[in-house]
Formats: sequence, C-alpha cells, structure tokens
Amino acid sequence: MSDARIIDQGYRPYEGPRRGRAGAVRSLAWHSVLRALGLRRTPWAKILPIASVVIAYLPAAVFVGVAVLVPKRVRDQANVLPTYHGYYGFITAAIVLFVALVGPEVLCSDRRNGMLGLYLASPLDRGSYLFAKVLAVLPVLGLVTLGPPLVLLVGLTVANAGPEGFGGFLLVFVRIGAAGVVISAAYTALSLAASSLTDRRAVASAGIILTLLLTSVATHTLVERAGANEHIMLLDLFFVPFELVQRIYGDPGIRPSIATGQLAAAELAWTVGAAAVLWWRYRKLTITR
Amino acid sequence: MIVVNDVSKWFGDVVAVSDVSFRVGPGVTALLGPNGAGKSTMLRLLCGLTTPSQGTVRVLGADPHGDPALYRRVGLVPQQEAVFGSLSGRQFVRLAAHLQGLAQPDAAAVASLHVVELDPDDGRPMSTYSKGMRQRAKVAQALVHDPEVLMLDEPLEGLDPRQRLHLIELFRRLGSDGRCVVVSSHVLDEVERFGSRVLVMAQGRLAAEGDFHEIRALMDDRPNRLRVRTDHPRELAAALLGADSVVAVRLQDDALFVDTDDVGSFRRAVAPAAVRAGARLLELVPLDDDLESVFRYLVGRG
Amino acid sequence: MGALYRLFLRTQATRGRLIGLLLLGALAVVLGYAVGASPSADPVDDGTILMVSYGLALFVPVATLVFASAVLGEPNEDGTLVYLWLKPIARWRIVAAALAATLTVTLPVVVIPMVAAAAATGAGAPLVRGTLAATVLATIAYTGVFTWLGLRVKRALVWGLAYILVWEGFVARAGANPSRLAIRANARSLLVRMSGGPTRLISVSKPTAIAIPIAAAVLGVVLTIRRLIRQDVA
Amino acid sequence: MSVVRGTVVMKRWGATTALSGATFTIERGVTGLLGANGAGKTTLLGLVLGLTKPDGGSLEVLGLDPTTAGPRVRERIGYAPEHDALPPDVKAHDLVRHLAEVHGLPRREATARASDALWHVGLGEERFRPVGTMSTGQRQRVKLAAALAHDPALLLLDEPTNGLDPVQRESMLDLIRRIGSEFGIDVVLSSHLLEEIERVCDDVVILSGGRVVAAGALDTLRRGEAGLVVEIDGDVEAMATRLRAAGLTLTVDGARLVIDGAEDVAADAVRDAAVALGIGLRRVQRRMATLEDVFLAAAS
Repeated sequence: MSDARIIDQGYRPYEGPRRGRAGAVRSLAWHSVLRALGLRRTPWAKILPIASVVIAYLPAAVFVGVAVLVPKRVRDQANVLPTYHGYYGFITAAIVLFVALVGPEVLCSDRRNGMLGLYLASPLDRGSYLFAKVLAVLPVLGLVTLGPPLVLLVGLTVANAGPEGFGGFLLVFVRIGAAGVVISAAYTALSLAASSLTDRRAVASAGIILTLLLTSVATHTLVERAGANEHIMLLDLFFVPFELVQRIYGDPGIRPSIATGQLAAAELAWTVGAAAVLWWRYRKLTITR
Repeated sequence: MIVVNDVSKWFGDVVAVSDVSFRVGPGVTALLGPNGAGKSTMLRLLCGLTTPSQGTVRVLGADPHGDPALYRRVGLVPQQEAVFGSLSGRQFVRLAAHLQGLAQPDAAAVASLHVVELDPDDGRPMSTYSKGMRQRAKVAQALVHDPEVLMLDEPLEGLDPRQRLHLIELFRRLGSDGRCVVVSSHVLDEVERFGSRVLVMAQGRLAAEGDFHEIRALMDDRPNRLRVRTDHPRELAAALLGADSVVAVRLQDDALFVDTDDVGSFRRAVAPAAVRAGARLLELVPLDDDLESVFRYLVGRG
Repeated sequence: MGALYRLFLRTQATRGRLIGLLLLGALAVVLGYAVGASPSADPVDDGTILMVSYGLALFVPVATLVFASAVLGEPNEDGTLVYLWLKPIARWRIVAAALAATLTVTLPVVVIPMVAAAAATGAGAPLVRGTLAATVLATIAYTGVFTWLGLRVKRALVWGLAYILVWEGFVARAGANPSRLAIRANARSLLVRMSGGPTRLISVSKPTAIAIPIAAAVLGVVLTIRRLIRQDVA
Repeated sequence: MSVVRGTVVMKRWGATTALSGATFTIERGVTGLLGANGAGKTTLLGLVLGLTKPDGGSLEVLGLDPTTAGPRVRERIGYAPEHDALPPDVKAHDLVRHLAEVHGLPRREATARASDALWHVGLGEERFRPVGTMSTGQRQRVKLAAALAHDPALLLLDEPTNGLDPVQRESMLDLIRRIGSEFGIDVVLSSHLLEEIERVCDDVVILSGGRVVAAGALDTLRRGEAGLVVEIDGDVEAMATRLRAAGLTLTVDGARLVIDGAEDVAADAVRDAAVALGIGLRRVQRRMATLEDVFLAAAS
C-alpha cells in the first residue's frame, strides 16, 4: 500500500475559540502602539518617534553617568544633578513632539485609509474603538513622561546618589507615577481630540502644535508684558500640567499665586473637554453612507 | 474626427503608450484594455491633458493640447471622482456652461441635469452626493455645451441598473446622430450595447481595431466553440464529427461542446446532422463570439 | 471671468483656514496691545520690532502661503483642475481669477489684524501707515510666488514654510545686498522707513523696497501662467 | 435555517425613509442583493452588521439579533466594503493578520490563516508587499482575503469587481463562486452589474423604495412562459412563414424569432425547417427572461 497521499489544500474552517470584543480591543491597541512608534513601517516614519525618545532619555543617561564618574564631594558643590521635578524641563520638547505625532497617527490614518469602516464591521464598535486607541496612546506617551524620570531615579540610586532610604525612593517613585499620569492624561485627550477634527495627519499635528504655542505665547505675553491677572495662565496648556507636576513634588512652582486646586481643576477641564469633543465627533461620523 | 499617428508616451522610463496609430469617426467607439494598458493615458492624450512624447494627435483637425478653442467642441467625463464639493450640482454644471461661453448658462445647466435625471432644485452641495449622483453630475457637465466629440472614462461607475440603461441609450443616440463618442469601460456586456466598434490596447500597444465580430472572425487560430443540448448526445456527436467543419466534440454533463474552424458552414450542417442522428436540437449556443471572449483571446492569458 | 473668481472665492474661504488664520491675527493684536500697555516698552521701537518680527516674518507669509498655495495647487492635486483647464478660455484668465480671489480673501485676513496691532502699540499713525503699506506689498508679492509654488510642487505648504523660515530667515539678515532677494527684507525696510523705527532694520532704499516685491509678484504670475499652459493635467 | 431573516424592517435617516418594511430571507449559497441607488441596500448591510438599529421590525443574522449581539454577529461576518482605500504603507499579510486578530483569532492562528486566505485569493509572494504598491485588482483581492481570514459564516461583498478589468473581473467572479460552494461560506453580493449576478448567484433579493419587491431563486424568477428563441443565418421571413405553416405561433424581433409553446415541438419544427430551406442556425435557446427584465419589472 503506497504511503503517497495528497493533503487537501482546500479551505479549512476555524473551530477554535474566539476572543470577542475584549480581544479585538487588545489587538487594536497593540497594533496602534506599534504604528505610533513607527515600528514595522518605512524608516522615514521611524525617525521622528525615535528622535523624540532619544531627546527624552539622553539627559537622564548623562546625569547618571555624571553621578557614577564624578565623586560625591565635587558633585554636591557644583550641584550639577537636577531635581527630579527639574528634569521635566528637559523632556518638554520630546513630549510636545510625541503629542503632535501620536494622536494623528493612531486616529487620522484609520479614517483616511478606510480602516475605520473595517474596524466597525468587526466586534469593535465606536466606544471600544476609541477605548483601544486611548489604551494605545497612554503607554506611548508614558514612554516619554514616565520613562526618563524613572531611568534617572534608578540610575542615581544605583550610583548611590538617589534619595535616602527606601521611604525616600518610594516617595519619588509615587511622585513620578502621579506626574506621568497628569501629563499623559491632558495631552492624550488634546492629541486625540485634535486628530478627530481632521483626516489629514499633517493638519492635525500642525493644529496641536499651533494650539500649544498660541495659548502659551498669548497668555505669557499678556501676563508678562501687559500685567494681566496671572490666572489667565490656566488657559495655557504648556503651563498647567507641568506646574501641577511641580506641586506634586512639593515645589511651589513658577506661579505660586495660582492654587494647586485651581490647577487640578483646569487640568481636569481640559482633559474632559477634549474627551467630549472626541466622543461627539466619533458619535456622529457616518461610515457606511 | 480623431487622427492619431505613431503616438508614444512615456513617463520617466515607464512606457505608457508605444507607437499607436488609429482614426475615430462618428459613432460610438469603445476603448478597451486591461488595467495599466495605457487606456487612461490615451484618453488624456486625445483631450490634450498631456502631450505625446512622439507622434501627433489631431481632434477635429486641431492639436488638443495647444488650442483651448477646441474645447468648445469637446466634452470629457474624467475617471477621478473629485468634484468641487462645495458647489451644488446645478452650480457645477452652470460653471461649465459659463466657461464654455454659452448664452444661457443656467438654462443649459438645467436641461443637462434633466438629461441625467438629477434634480436642478436640489441645492445640497456635491460633497453630500452619493457616487452615482456625482457621476451623473460629471456626465451633465460634459454634455452641457453640446460637444461634437465626447470622451467618457468609465462613465457608468456607481450607477444602478436602470440609470446605466438610460445613459447607455443616451450615449448610443449621441453616437448615432453624428458625434464622435469614445468610451472607456471594463464592463464588456454593456460595451456591446454601445456598438460593436472597438479599440483594444495591451501593454501600451494597439492590439486590435474595428468591429469586434470581424475581429473574432480574423482569429482563425481560435476555433469557435458552441454548446449543444440534445436528447441523443452520442448519436449527434458522431453525426457532427462527420461534418468537415467540426474539429472537436466533447461530451460533458449531458451537453456537447463543439469546436468548429468554419462557423458559417457549421451553422448549415448542424440541422441536417441532427436529422441524420434522429436527435432533437434543444439548445445551440455560441460560447465565444461575444466581446468578452474576443477580449480574453486578444489580451488574456489563454 | 466672474464665475471663476466666485468659484475660487468659495474654494479658498474654507472654515479650517479662516479659523486658524484669524487666531494668528488675534495673537498679533494681543501682542500689539501688550506693547502698548507695557510701561517699559518704547511704542515706536518695540512696536516696529513686533510688526517686523511676528508680522512680516511669520504671520503675513504664512497666511498668504496657506491661501495662495492652495488656490491652484489643490485643484491640481485632487483632480478638479480639469473642469477649469478643459475649457475654451485663455490660461491667463484662470490665473487672474485665482489671484484676484486669493487677494480678496488674504488681504482682509492679514491687513486688518496687522493694522489693528500697529494701532494697539500706541506708536501712532506712522507705524500704522508703514504697516499697512508693507503688509499689502508683502501679501501681493507672496501671493504671486506661492500661487506658482502651489502649482509647481506637491505638498507646497511644506516647501513654502521651508522658504519662509530658512531662505528668507537667512537671506533677510545677511546684510544689504543679499537681503534684496528676500521679500521680507524689502517690506521690512519700507515699514521701518515709514514708521521711524530703529534704522538698523533698514537694508534697502525706498524705491527698491517697493520695486522688488512687485517684480517678485509679476515673476510669480508669469511663471504660473507658463506652468498652467505647459503642464500635464490629471 | 436561513442565514439572515428580516421581518418588516424599518429604518429612517432623519426625514428620508431608507427601509419601509422589508421582509426577506437570505438562504445558504451566493445571494445577490440588488436595488436602485437609494433603495436601501447600504442601509440593509449596515443593519445586518448591527452598525445601526432598525426603527421597526426585527432582524436575525446567523441566529442572533444584531441589535443586541452586535459584536458576536460581526465576529462571524466578513465584510469587504466598496471603496478600495487601504493603508498604503502596511504589508498585505500584516493587514490581513491584524484584521483576523481583531475578529477574535489568536495571533498564531491569525498568522497562518492570513497566509492561507491570501493564497486562496490568488496572491503569491506579492502578499508581503505594502498595499500601496499594489494594483486595483490585487487590492480588491487583499480586501477579500481580509474578509475571509477569520473564517466568517457569512461574507458581505459590496461591488467586489469595482475597478477590475475584464480578465480580473472573470477570476474574481470565479473566486466568489468557489467561496460560496467549495469553501462553504454563504455570500451576499451587492452589485449593480446584473450580468455578473446572473453568473454567480443562486438567488436574489431585489429592493426598491425601501421594500423587497422580488426575492427567490434566480431560475424560478427568470422562468418566462415556455418557448424558444431562434437566430438564423438567412431569410428570417421565409423561416417564419414556414414555421407558421407548421402550426407554430411566433413573433419576429429583428434577426430573432420568438416561438411560443412547447420547446420540444418548436425545436423539431425549427430543425426540419432549417434543413428544408438550407438555412444556417446561429442560436437556439429556451426563452428565459434576463435578470434585467426581472429587475426592471420589479423595481418600476
């Protein structure tokens, strides 16, 4: 009996388990994270995200290096190491660049290249689609808001230039976490809201940068040059999250006259407002016309 | 009305059209070919939207690229879907009428919209139009100035069956009253209804030109195949093999598939053969003398 | 050519562009008010510096770029240009209608906030007159150049921004002779001469400051017409 | 058990009524969904997918109610939309695997099935190229593979041959026929090209003005009265008079003879008349209405 056989190459049905909507949200979120970071895409799409990450982590690495090489005595006099909350100054540029890139990348392209129609014909619906996208943007932003200070903290502790004792370490660790959440929340909402208003990534990115720039230049000039009431700064999207971070670290910040409560309220208002714009735009989008 | 002499066109090092010559007179001519065969480039050459790298194109005696006055007598339905989204259908067609220098642009626009069954009083912007409505607006703007030469690139895309029939009838009528209508389309059974004159392009070259029935007849290397159903298949098969015009007979799920290299004499031989075999001729259907088969033989792989 | 003019007006004045540029204009007025209200600032000098830096170097060119690069650039890219091109009208008429519509939209959006900002600085009539003249002249020049750019290259916004920030940014500050090549430098010289602002900002004579921008505009228009005649249309 | 069952389905978009009481069933195999523009086809597809809720009546898809079990229904449906916009910089294989995962398949299984699906639709090694570099024909196949990869029970195709040239169109229609038969997946094909529907579908549902105006197996719908249609290569009048002499009733339509009555009697008469007159026979066929006739009659 010959043992030759032809295996039917025909169509094989799938009998295995299906993961339903939760699985769909997970795979969409993971796919969006990869796209936002430019992985598995043309090298051109990788340059900006990677450049931003480098800008954010390089200073931390340098400071850790300094802590390791330069003896403690010299370090203290020169006071060269930054305070943890001081470090956020370094990563502002990276955060703005990421905010302007990530939102448009994960939202605009789906609408422009017809993928949204395919997603909504899957177990996902508009709510779970947006939830997956937020799930994707938060960790990506976390990469530049949580990552760098953590690297700094761990690096300095290893080079025994870190905070005193485990209690001190834990306190800074929690503060970094809180600061990361504060920054990521506001900027995720802003980035996604702006990206829901237009299909073109470039226009959305320009819109985000323009809004950040305009509000900060306008409020800054009014307060500095025209002596307007300082609370106008609550409209400045650059100022509010980072000032709140200073308060988290117990530092009075650059505008002590504005109460931390007001700052938190402004942050919440911006985040909820942007989220409302996002939901309103996606609720009324007509896909299958 | 259209004369194309040894025209070639290349973009960078890609040859879109190479050394094509033909003439097109009044009536409907179908420009056919697989995707990427150079059809759209040829249509754009005929409208003067691009210039030939070599050779000459003359429409109504004029050079379509260098002589804007010619456009008074030429109408085009382009392939792309983009239109001025903020304009309503009527404004869009009236704009065309105005730029054509018509005396009554609005009246002409209304008339043209009626021809394509679009409501002139529908003020909604075209950005809200369905694909079918946008397509009809594009046809209306090409007809509004009553052109002598009409170029149609996939004019029926997005239209429903009834609208397709209506426009096919319209284009046929335009062709029959002396205009030169060039239609590019992939739906061959509809192209057959426009008329039987075709220009078939493949890989940038002209593969065939003329009435597609005659083109089929020229293909003597391709025997005509017909399907025959009868109550006595084996007997009829034997009888048919007796006729010298028959080259092959195949029996498959109670039908005979007959190949003949002389379809004319086969037609006269089939009835006598049936009588000899005592077989009833329930069905006799030619399988490959339609445009689809002609196209596949010219262009397809086998 | 009224129909073409009205069409271009409609395709130009889109909600997105108007909102974005009105915000930029509003910022100019805010900055002007800030100069006016600030005790330490010298209205004429600081006012002139504001008008020259934020105004002529950023707001005017960017606003003009947004409108001018799109007027013919957008129809050329999205495939609607064929509905204008395949018509028995001279190509220069298409360009004329496009330029007229662009100026009709751009001038108010640019000139009004600039003049308001100049007034808000409290530097008085000379700065207002200088700003008005320089802004109108610069807008006309940029309109010519960017209309051509929109037709000539894909993603004209990116190239236009590069021209404004890199070429004009560099050339305008590179001393007397090279600065003639930058529209900004000519407009700046005209404004400063009229407003009596710091003389170090002046790099060309008054006639040149007027002639060069107009020459740039004319050159832009001619190139646009030539391009429209010779190019392939989708 | 029918695949989709709709009873008096109503749907309004603001002032316009898209569906005004559509009652229909979609059976196994390949079903054609026809209708004029605005007759409610797209709305119906949206309701079957559970993207929108009907304003009246009820709908059952694969035994589930799409209004309540939307995600579970959509998990078992493959949808290939009409437009062929796809992300240009994503490789076809990655796109199909991603959509299979989004429909609930674990990663490893999704990767294998993506590769199979692309092979079944006829894409060879070009499946690892970015979609943007593909021709319209290849992109339509990628879309079909994306709808097949997660093994749907029901495939919704919206104008799948849009933009394809005749040769590509032919192979796409063969593929759809194989999916409906060999693959055992039921297909709903929404299209305006009646000749293609005739070639591929077993039955049809025809919508007009938001209601179902005709539905059922194609053969039964097309069965006109008995009779024969004959085209000859010679003098039509001579043939006509001879056949009338043989007792047949017929009408002459240009080069065609349309003979009423029993097909076998007519066939023999035509054969004998052709032999007697020495006239060639071009075509002899049972009289059947075309789907176009059925559509125009129903949709008017």
